[in-house]
Amino acid sequence: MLKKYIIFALIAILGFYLASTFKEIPFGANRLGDLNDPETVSAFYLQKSPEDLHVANAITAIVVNFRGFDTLGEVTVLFLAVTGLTSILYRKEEEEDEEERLSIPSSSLVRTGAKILFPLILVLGMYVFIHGHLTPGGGFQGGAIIATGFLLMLITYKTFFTNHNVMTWLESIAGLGFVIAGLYGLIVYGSFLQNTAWTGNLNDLLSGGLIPLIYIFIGLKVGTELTSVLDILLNIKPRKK
Amino acid sequence: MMEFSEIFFKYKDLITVAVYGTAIMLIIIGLYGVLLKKHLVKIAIGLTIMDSGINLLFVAVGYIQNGTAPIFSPGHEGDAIRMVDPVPQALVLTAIVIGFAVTALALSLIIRLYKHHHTANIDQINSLKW
Amino acid sequence: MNTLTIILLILTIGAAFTYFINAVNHKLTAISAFVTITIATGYFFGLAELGDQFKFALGDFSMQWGLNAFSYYFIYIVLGLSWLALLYSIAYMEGKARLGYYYGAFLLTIAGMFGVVISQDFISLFIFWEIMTWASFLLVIYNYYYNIKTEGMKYMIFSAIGAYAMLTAIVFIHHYYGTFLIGEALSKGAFSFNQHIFIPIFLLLGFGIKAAVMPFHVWAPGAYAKTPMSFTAVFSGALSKMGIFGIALVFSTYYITHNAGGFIASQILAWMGGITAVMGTIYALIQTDAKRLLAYSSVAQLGYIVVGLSTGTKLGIMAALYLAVLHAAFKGALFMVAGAVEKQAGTTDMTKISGLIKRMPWTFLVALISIITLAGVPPLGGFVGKWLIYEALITESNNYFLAIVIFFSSTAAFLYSYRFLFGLFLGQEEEETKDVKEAPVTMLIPMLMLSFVSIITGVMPGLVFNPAAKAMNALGFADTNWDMTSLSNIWGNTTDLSLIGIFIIIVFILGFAVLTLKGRKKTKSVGTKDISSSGELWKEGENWTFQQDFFKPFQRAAAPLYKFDMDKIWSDMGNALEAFFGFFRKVYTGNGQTYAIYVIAFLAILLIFKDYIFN
Amino acid sequence: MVISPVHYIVAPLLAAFAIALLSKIYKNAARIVPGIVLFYNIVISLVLMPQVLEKGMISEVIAGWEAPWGINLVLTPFSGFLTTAVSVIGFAIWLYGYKFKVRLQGGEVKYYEILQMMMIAGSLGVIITGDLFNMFVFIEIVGITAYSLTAFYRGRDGAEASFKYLLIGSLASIFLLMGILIIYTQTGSLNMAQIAERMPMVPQTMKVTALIFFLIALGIEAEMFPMNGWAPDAYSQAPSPTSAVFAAVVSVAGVYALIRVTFTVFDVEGVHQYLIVMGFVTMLVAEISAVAQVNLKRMLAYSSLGQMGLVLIAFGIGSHLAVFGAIFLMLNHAVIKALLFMSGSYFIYNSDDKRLIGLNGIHKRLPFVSAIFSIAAFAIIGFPPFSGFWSKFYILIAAGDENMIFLIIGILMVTIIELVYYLRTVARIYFYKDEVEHTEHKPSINAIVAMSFLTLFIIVIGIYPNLITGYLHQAADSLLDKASYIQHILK
Repeated sequence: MLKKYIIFALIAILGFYLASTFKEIPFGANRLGDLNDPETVSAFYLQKSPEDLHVANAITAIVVNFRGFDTLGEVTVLFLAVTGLTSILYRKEEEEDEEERLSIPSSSLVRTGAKILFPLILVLGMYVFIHGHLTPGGGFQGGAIIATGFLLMLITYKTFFTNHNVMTWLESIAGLGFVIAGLYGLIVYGSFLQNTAWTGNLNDLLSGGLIPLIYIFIGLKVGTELTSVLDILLNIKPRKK
Repeated sequence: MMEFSEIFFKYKDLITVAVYGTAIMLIIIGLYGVLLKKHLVKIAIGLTIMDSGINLLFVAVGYIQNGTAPIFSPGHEGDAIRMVDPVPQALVLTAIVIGFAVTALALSLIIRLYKHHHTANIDQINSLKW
Repeated sequence: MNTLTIILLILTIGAAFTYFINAVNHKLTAISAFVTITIATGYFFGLAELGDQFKFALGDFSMQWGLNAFSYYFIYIVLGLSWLALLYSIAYMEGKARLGYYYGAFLLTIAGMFGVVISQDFISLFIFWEIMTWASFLLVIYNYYYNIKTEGMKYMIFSAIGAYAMLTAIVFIHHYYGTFLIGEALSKGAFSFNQHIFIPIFLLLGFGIKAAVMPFHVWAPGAYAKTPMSFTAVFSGALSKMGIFGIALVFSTYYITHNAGGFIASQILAWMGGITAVMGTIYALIQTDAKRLLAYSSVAQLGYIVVGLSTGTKLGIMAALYLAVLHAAFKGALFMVAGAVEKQAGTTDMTKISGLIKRMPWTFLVALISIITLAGVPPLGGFVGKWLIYEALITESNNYFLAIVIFFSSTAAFLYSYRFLFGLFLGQEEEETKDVKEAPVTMLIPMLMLSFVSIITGVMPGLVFNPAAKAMNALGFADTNWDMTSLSNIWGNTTDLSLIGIFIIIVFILGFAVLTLKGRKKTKSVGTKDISSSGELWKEGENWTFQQDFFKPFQRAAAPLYKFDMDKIWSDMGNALEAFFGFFRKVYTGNGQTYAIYVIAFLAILLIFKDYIFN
Repeated sequence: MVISPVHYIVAPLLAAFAIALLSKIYKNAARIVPGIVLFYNIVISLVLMPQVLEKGMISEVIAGWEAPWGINLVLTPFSGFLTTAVSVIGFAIWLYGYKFKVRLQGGEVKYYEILQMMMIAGSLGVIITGDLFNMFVFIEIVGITAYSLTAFYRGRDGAEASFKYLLIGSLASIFLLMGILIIYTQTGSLNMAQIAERMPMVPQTMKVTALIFFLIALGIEAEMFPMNGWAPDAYSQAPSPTSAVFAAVVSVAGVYALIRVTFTVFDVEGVHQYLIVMGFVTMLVAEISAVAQVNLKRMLAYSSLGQMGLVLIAFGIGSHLAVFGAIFLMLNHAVIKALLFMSGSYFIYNSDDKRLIGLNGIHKRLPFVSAIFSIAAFAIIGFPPFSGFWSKFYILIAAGDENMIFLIIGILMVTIIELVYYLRTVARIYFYKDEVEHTEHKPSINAIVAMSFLTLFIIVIGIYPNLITGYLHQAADSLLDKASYIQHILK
């Protein structure tokens, strides 16, 4: 039991030092500085995203453009997670000792509801990522919504299987689309992921140059990847090749 | 009715403690799960909680008193001065997704481990040592 | 291209070529090796000149190889002995397995030794030192192919300790004196004891281990005895001389700067050498295996040389250098004798064979001459060396007690010399060795040539003194006195060695002739098992030869000395360390959670002490 | 299209997304495409290195936003040198592993190759990025691929090792985020150069706290002592080419991240002493643990930890010569340890047993691989004339210049421990009798080519180190010259 107390002590020490550190960081203080002559990145982004990129949602501007490289990495992480999951849970065809995915069948109420909700959820998700540069939300959020739609179907219907072929194609094309959009910037303007010169008007649907396009790719990619993860974890079955 | 800014001003210390405290508590609770719980899934949950704590901390740090979301909605193009710091939010977006990926991998590994060891107690899964 | 580089290239390429040609044809291997060493030796003595230098840069360090009189002196030993040993190997190794491995490693060892001697900067010295060590390691484990744990491991660990001690010293020489060149470091006084005492101490540790000085001699007997005898000749004769080379370099040059603090160091070294000499001798006495006997004797002889060096006087160092050559000659010859006996009779266990004099007369002759040299009996060369050492100890260092110790060791050396000679060659003939034949000519020639060195130095030590004096000049001891055929001491007495030699030889021949003629008829040969058993019944298989318990009384008398077993101390230390390691690695418990706790604990520690660690 | 540093990342990404499609058309695409990509990495390095050496530094911005604002990729002589080394070794490992997974089913090869390639790409990203958060993302890419690859084999222990790795790795990422957060609140920037520039203005307690979080997080990646429990398990359970990548690429990236952060970003006193002490403890504990191992790969893993400890010591000494030696050792360790894992893998493959006993007398069956393993073992101990000697020698000289006699003695004593167990292993290969009959798996020609290439490197550099010392000097200079790094990036 000594171990337990030692661990409590360790956690307490950590908590104490975290608290004393964050005590020095005033909550809610303005750290942006002068927005017209930016010193911090945030101020710069807030200044540039409506002016240069014509993107209303500054976070979208950051995620897709200013720090688009991070996002590319993050999408890659998702992609790799799916790849890794598949390889970890991969089983040879012969060792089939399949349990049923769900022992209790869902009620007809749920089934009908799911059927109705599913397309709506998909549409909502698409709406969220298509309008990512205008309203709160974006590719990740939209993708996550789409994935919940699939999750709903997967847990409602025992027989619902996602088509892996389509998933792979979507995954790959979305990923490739993102990279190629980046390469377009590299080739045309000399900098990877650089936005097009034509960026439209602020708050138009067709604004922000490549940003909405990339966000759509991200949305598709996240949606399919999350669905794949759920699918793999839900039915640990050999993937059909 | 008091304005939010007034409330904020009045209870500034309390709010600070509440927000940071919640985040730090989340980290600590998560750490408790990671270090003391024996069940693999609980450890994974602990990791997720820690992740949430740090994400909350990120967002909290970006907050600006009386701020709005960093979106230039029509008619409020000049509001940049009131907007909260968008960078931590963007970073958190990335961090969340990465956390998701790690959690998914952790769960899949737990499935594998459970199949091989027929237990999810971390103390019994130590065939690799020294 | 420089002569020295070419020789190194010849040796290394020859080594590789020899290794690979073995795959083509076993018979070519030995020839290839011999041709290589012949070319290298010929090339060296033909074309290399004193003062040859080769400078280049590796990394950020300038390196320098060169030939001065001091290194030339050691190259005599290295190349000469190696040439003879490889000639000897042709017949000795015939029909054995892994010839390519053997000859390749042999040539590489020679290249390493050559490189050590010609290095004029510490980096190349270290590099060649390592090459030499590793190549010789390969040869040490040659015979005990499937059991390197014992001897090979011991040799390697001690060598590594020595090499790394040397490396430490080298690093600090660079730090304090800003140079890697040996000459420059010397002129700045890098080796003197009053500046940075650990530099010479670490260097001594490095060289001393190779020279098998007492507390670190543990590797030597096993390694010497278990190596193929053809290589042991070089191992004991030349390779261990690299330690002597280094000690001479460090110590003699230290004495040029003459400072008071060195006295203690010199005393310590002298006593280390003295104790080595005594203990080596005492352990040699109780060996029943001729090879081990010679191995311990080799340790003891190196002790003498160290004593000579430790005096730091002209005479002492001269004696040491002289003994270095002579030791190479007689110990090389003796190991070759042991090898010949092993090859012809199948064993060197002295309790198993005896009376080989009739079967192997030439080998016996070599053994006799070498033993006489070893024991330091006039008129052969050993006498000169011992004389010089006593004289150096008594007249110049006033170290009377050490002289007595050395004298004791020297006397005891008679005992084991006698045992070696008697055990293998004299006494009754064994049944088992009836059909043993004399060793092949190619084995006899090198042995005889080495014996000739022993003989000629006894009569004309000047042959060795001449280059030795030049070598000492190179070290900074100007005007060393020497004479071709005579020894002189400070009281003005001069002894003409050639006269003594001739006289003794005449007496010897006459006495031999008289004894032989007189006793010819009366002797009667009986087998070793055919001895009176004093009323006890002799059982089949029981070994009652003279060789059994040969020096038992002495052994009993010196029993306390035998209790002091350095071997055991070292192995206990090793076991303790291993147990400790086994305990310590349990920090990796295998539990992921524990590792996480480590991380958090470490984080907590850092946070608590952050002001102290990161001020 | 002009070659620029971003190609290091984009090419593998493009390939990774495309492989899934291509392998539907052509089965072997999954094997070949990574090779092309890794080879292209070498081309990038060869094109960029001269420019880096000429200009002193290349900084590329992403999305057209100049350095402090956008993410930027930086190739200094230091990082350029490492990327070159990583590219070459990565390609060699791919070549080695080209036929490695033949016996697995077709589907798995795809995952394996993608993950392996992305692990290398992620490590390259860690090395070339100039942005703290971007570094975090790349570390996570490396992490995810590494967890997956560690658990790649179906056996029971792979998942265990992977889970431990994941547990500790997640802690690392959390602490890394914490450090980034603290730094962000204090400086308002994520760009390393700008943070470095503003660091003097940061309050001391904040600075130190952030540094501690970075030290823990990156210490986990760099395999520092109390945080490296995962490493031996992961190294020993991963497929052998992956172990080679762990040792040669991932650990290099980890150490690079640690050094970049502690040297360039922070300006805290005492971190050098910390590195020396912890490096030495790491080295000592690792080598002590390695002595009694019965599993070859586990032994090699501990040895790897030990070498990393020495690298950290050398960086901790901090003089020009020490940093030089440290970079040299990183290079050597990458090459040699990759080689050891490559050849060791064939031993394991041939002995049906991961334990050392399986090595007895194996040289009769695998003469070439045995020779390579022995050379690599000698090289890593630091036996002249192999390249390992020079790096160790430089480090010792640097330590000597700082008058650290006990450190030198300590390093050399640990080296003796190292010598003992490597010698034992080599002795097993050559001098032990082999009792059992085995089936033979001769190395394939591509593996032989890859291994020969790396062996040649060890020998050539060992005999003539001047071939690379020029680059190394520039690399060491560039790492220590913080002012010009800041100035160059911020213009």
